[in-house]
Amino acid sequence: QDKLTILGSVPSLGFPFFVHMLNQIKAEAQAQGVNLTESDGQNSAPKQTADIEAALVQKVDAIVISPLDVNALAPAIEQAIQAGIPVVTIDRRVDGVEGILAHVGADNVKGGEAEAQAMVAAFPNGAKIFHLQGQPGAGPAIDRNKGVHNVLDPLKDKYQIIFEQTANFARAEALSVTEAGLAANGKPDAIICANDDMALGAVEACAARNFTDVKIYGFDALPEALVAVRDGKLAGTVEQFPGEQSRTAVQIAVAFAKDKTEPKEKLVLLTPIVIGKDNLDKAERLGETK
Amino acid sequence: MAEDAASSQSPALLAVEGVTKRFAGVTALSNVSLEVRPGEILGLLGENGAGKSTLLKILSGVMPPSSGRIVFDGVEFNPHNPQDAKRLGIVTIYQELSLIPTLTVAENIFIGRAPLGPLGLVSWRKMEEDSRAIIARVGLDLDPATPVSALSVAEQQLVEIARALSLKSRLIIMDEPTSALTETEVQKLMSIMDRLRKDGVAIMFVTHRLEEASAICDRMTVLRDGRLAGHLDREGGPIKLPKIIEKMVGRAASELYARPTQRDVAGDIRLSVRGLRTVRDPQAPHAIVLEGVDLDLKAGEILGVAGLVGSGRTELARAIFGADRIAAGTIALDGKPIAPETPADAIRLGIGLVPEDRKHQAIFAALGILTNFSIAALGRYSNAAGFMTERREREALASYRKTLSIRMASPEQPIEGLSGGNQQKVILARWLARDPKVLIVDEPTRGVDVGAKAEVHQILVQLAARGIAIMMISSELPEVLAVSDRIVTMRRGRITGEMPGIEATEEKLMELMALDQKQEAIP
Amino acid sequence: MSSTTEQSQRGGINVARLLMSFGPLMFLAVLIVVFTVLKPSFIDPINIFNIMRQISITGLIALGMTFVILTAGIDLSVGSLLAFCGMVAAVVAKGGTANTLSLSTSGTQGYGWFAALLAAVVVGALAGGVQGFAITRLKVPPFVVTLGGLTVFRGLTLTISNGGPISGFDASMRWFGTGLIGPVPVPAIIFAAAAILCHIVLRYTRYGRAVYAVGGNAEAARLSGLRVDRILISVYVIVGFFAGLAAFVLSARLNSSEAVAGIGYELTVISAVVIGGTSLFGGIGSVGGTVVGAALIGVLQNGLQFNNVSSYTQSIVIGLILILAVAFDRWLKSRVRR
Amino acid sequence: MSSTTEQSQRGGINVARLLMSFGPLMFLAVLIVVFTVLKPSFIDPINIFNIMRQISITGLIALGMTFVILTAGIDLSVGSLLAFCGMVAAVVAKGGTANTLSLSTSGTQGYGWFAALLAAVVVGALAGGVQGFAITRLKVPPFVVTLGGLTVFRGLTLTISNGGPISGFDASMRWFGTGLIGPVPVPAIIFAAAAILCHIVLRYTRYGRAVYAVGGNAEAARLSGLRVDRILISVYVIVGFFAGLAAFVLSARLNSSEAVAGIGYELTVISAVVIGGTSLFGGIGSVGGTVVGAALIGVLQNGLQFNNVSSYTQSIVIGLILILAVAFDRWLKSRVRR
Ligand SMILES: Nc1ncnc2c1ncn2[C@@H]1O[C@H](COP(=O)(O)OP(=O)(O)OP(=O)(O)O)[C@@H](O)[C@H]1O
Ligand SMILES: Nc1ncnc2c1ncn2[C@@H]1O[C@H](COP(=O)(O)OP(=O)(O)OP(=O)(O)O)[C@@H](O)[C@H]1O
Ligand SMILES: [Mg+2]
Ligand SMILES: [Mg+2]
Repeated sequence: QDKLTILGSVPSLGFPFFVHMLNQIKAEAQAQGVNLTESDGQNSAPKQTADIEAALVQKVDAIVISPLDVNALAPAIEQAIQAGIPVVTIDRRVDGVEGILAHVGADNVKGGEAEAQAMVAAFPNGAKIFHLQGQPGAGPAIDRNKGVHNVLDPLKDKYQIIFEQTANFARAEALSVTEAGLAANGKPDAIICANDDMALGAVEACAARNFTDVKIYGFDALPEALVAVRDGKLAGTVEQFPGEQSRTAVQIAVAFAKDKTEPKEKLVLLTPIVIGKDNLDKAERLGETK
Repeated sequence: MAEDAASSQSPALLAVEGVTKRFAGVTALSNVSLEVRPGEILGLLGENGAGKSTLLKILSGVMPPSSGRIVFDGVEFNPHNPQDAKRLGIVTIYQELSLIPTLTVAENIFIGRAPLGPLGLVSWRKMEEDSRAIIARVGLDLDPATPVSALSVAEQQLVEIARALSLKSRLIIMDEPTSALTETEVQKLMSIMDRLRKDGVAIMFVTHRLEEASAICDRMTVLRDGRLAGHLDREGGPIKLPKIIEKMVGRAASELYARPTQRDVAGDIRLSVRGLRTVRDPQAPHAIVLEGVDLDLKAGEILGVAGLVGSGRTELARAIFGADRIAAGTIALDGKPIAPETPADAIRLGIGLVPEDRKHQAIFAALGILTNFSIAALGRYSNAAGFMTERREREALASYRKTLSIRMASPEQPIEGLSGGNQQKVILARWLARDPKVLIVDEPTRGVDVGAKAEVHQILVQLAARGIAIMMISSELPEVLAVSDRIVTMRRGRITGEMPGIEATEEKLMELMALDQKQEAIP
Repeated sequence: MSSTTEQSQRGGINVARLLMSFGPLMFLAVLIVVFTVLKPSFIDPINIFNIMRQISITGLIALGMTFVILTAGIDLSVGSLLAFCGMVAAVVAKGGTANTLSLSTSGTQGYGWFAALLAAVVVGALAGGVQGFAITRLKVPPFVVTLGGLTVFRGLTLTISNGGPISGFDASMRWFGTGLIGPVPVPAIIFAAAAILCHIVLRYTRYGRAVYAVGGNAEAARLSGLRVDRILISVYVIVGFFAGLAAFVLSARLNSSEAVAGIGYELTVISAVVIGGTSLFGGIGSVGGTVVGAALIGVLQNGLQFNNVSSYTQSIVIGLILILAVAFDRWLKSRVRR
Repeated sequence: MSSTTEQSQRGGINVARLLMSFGPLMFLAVLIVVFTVLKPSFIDPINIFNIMRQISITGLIALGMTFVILTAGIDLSVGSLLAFCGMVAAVVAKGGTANTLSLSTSGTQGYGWFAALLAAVVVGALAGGVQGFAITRLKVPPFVVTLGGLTVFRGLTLTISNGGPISGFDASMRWFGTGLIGPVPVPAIIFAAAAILCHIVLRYTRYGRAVYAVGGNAEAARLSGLRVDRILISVYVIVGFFAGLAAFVLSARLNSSEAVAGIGYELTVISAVVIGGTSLFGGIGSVGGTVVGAALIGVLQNGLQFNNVSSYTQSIVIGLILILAVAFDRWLKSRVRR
């Protein structure tokens, strides 16, 4: 009867990254002994907004959300706060809304910067680079792209992006886009990808041409990517600790909902790191690989 | 049961026993019985909506009867689909043509039974060669690789007949096979039917052209309002028309095709066409184009246009109406030159056209009768703000329903539920509602029963009396002779002759229509 | 016309008969009952208004799509066009492409909500007109033209905004997305008003008759003197107009115009229309049906979410129910008619 | 039938006339020339084979879709069905849903490529058959049934795999995606063989002609004694089969079956068919046209990427060229006498 209920909302369960995030929210909710209402934004801001509205009608006790778009979800989050429901955001930070209980995140721009810096470190003498971007217009795609360019644009002379295309976060598209890039430009030194799926697609394209020494960087540190890093197929992947973010967020939300415990920090920022062969043990999901 | 059943010489091939068919609200057939014997032609007659097509559809497996029994060749027969009927040798020519417009003539003829070459693959060459021979039997000479959508209605009807004749059959069911045909083709079909009869094939034949029926049928079964009205036998000579009509309508027959009393034909020239030529459509290269037509149409006159299939009559009508592109020539209305580029232009100028292909060019099958009726006169039944004034619209329809005696359930009923003749009357009403200066009617009584046909003729005469200039295209010469004040004949996109209606006879017209073409001997 | 229309034609409205004669409506009623039994708070006015607000965006476009599909056409570009018009509205409202991100009510350099609304609907209508022109004059099938439009408008949207969103509108504009009149959300009122208007146009005007006729038989319509090309162009203008209006409402609701807005909407919108009984082959259908179709989809989504059904299972259930709702309708019709 | 077919009917193939008579083909030729001039390496065999490999997946489904659209039907479920079949193939190939994640060539517990292939195509064909059954027996329009299928199959796929991919197949299976026969990629060979087979079936068998007849006028086809329902069901079985085959090839090529595979493929596939001249109203079209349509889309995408055109501009250009290619075809047809 008195069991609390929280809403856990992620942008899209079509992506393994968010499946993991929701799974972690679920696990932590169970550990904390609260009910969880799940929400899948289905890659649509109106859908995620609608889910929040439905949760408000049901009077959930707290909301843990990874917003699909920080601007578009702001009104819904505002509405929740006005209804007196504590909101904790994960992963992407919503600016300009007063009264968000806490934010737990690792900035995608920072992640993109880390990814590019790892590449720079691997090629101190400069490199020819392919860059595979995410879905045009999508929040993470914009931020990660920004991070990569923040690092590489000042180093234009040494690090040239000779081929830059979107592959919509999809493996099959990454494969054909990379194929086209390889045919047009020959072998690059490195390929920077805005997520692991695209990186794994690029791996297949390079393998088909026997370009096994191209350094390919992914993003999200999915188990499959970790295996590829271990096997030397990927040079690295960016770890943003989505599991830790999720669990921390749930802890903060539940603590407040139970007895108004204010979080120690309003802003918990985890620094994204690039997982390579040497620091595989830092990866959150290494346990899921066999 | 039939009163003359005792006179049967041979056992019946097909016996229909007490068949009833109900649709929602309508009983289309009620306890109908009849027999067909091998080697005979049975005419099935009745007014529009009498239930003829319904009966034939039941026999062909298109729909099941509500009750009753059918016996074919001594065995009870319950077809579930057209294929079941086909397998027993029952071949049907449907009233609403059942060709597939996107396929070629050859493929339509060989649908489901294309000749196979080596490897079991379809042999297109053989299919086209064979179909050329098959359509030649009905007097059609065109490239079998032509898609059916490029054929005129008459040609489609011939293709359909040819296909039916090429199938192995014991019973051929023909639902108004001649409605779009002219004399020559009809003669050819009759002789083929005659030969089939001699070969022992049974034929059921539906037509609204009673002369035809009288000439060829051995016996007739007449339906009235879904009930059996009686059977007629050819005792020695052909069955007389008045006898048929009496059975059909249930009262003594008034004279058919009574020539309207000679009227004063107003003198002013309404429509004047000079040197009209049309553009050849690349999509239909074999279509006839007009080769320079000169024509005058006076106010208050009915001008009959006669011609063989493919003579260009329809082209002429469409060109005047702005439906086809004109290459050269002038058209003047009341002395002022006009150049309608679209039907909308022509309509605004006061020209109306009842097209020949009702199904594809005139009706909105799924829409209600009311919408079908008022569509060409939306301006009349709407106010300045663009809202329909439905009450006036309904009143107008109700009055035409009465004057044209349209049989329908309600103004909302989809028009596809009406019998063909009644659909035609709705289309006529559509144009009457516009009160045009010039009305072109292309095959106005195609599929219309005798009674209604006479009504349509009366309507045309009344319209002419009101000063409307009427151009009537018809493949039925008796009809042309009956109502026209003046008749022109066409052939190959040209006018080949003209004469006053009183002087015209079928022979004279035939001669002009066929002009340089030798009258082919009936095979 | 679908049975809903036929009923209303008869004058008296018999609720039971109406329900019985139109499968999707009956399904809608059953769903509402089931969801309410499962969780009584489902019929809280707040939730009902939520649902109304949720269906209003795709619902508005579905109204326009009804016109298009009645002419046997289709418009796949609506989702992209929504994003495009939304971006145009944002640029006008904010007076530039800069994403100031401020959620405050400032926005002094912009041209205000009215200019933004006007820009959205005019651009939408124009874009629709251009597509209609390509369909009638270049004789390219609607499917191809609007599929081209789908990618072109998305590309233009991304180009305008350089990929990012444009956010932060002033309160007067936001009212159109988040405001209430009495207890009723403004988007729901806009949708209801638009639906009534469309119903009247289709059912009681000359123009509406012409739309049905063109869809029923284009050749017969031409030979009856209708300007078929103009009518065809007009329906694409109408759906474009509604895409623009929906874009304005959506931007106001989310306080943001996104370049990725409306992805996949074409299918949701077309489903609402088709589930509502409008035939993809033209000539048959009604606005009432479309509203029911949109409501059915909205209630299903909300109700399943409300009961915390897992997202994967939701997909399966929604797909099956949509098919069943239409199958049931066919069954009802085949029983009543024949 | 499109002109390509008609040409072959006459026997002799006159390249110039063929080009002149079919707009999309001419556009394809022009595009290849333009891209080659811009960057001569565009016609390196390596790139040509890339393109062939790329179009083979959607191309295979487009072959099946040609059958469906010829009957005036549509199948929106193909993208989801592809993901579903791919997941089934992966489960069979790996002997379970456990995501072993290894990208290596091990995979000893599985049932091998043949069982995986068989499972994919059988499941695809069955799923298609079920949809065909709903279309013919429940009388639900294909659009609704397959839209339901679109969400149902996606939900099932996500449920099977819990959202994640299943990766790592053995070399014998991967050969179907990455192998070469001589210099030619295996997927391209599979696609070519399937296209030839489909062409022969549609053009030279009674079954194929019956498909055209049903699409040309279903009622007339029924009156002519064809088993319309069976033919309709069969085309959905065929497109399902091809979705399964494409799923197998895609999984082999990516070394992974993903739950998110094939999103939005329905539009790409239908575009290929429609750009290839097949009418959405049925009865008109050809396999040759579909192959050209698929190639046109593939060449456009590859060529623009090859020249590193920005993705925003790509969208705009692709949309416009597709419309123009078809507009040009209409113009040719209206001008040239057949
Ligand atoms: N599918 C149907 N649904 C409802 N009523 C129908 C249907 N088909 C026919 N009818 C009705 O059944 C009656 C008989 O129609 P039928 O087509 O058999 O007449 P017909 O004798 O062939 O007339 P015509 O000479 O005009 O072709 C008509 O009243 C018609 O309205
Ligand atoms: N829509 C069309 N498309 C292509 N060809 C057509 C079309 N309509 C008619 N034709 C062709 O044009 C020729 C003339 O047909 P038209 O209909 O003008 O002649 P008609 O004298 O009215 O004869 P009928 O109507 O009895 O066939 C015919 O050979 C026919 O094949
Ligand atoms: Mg009849
Ligand atoms: Mg004619």
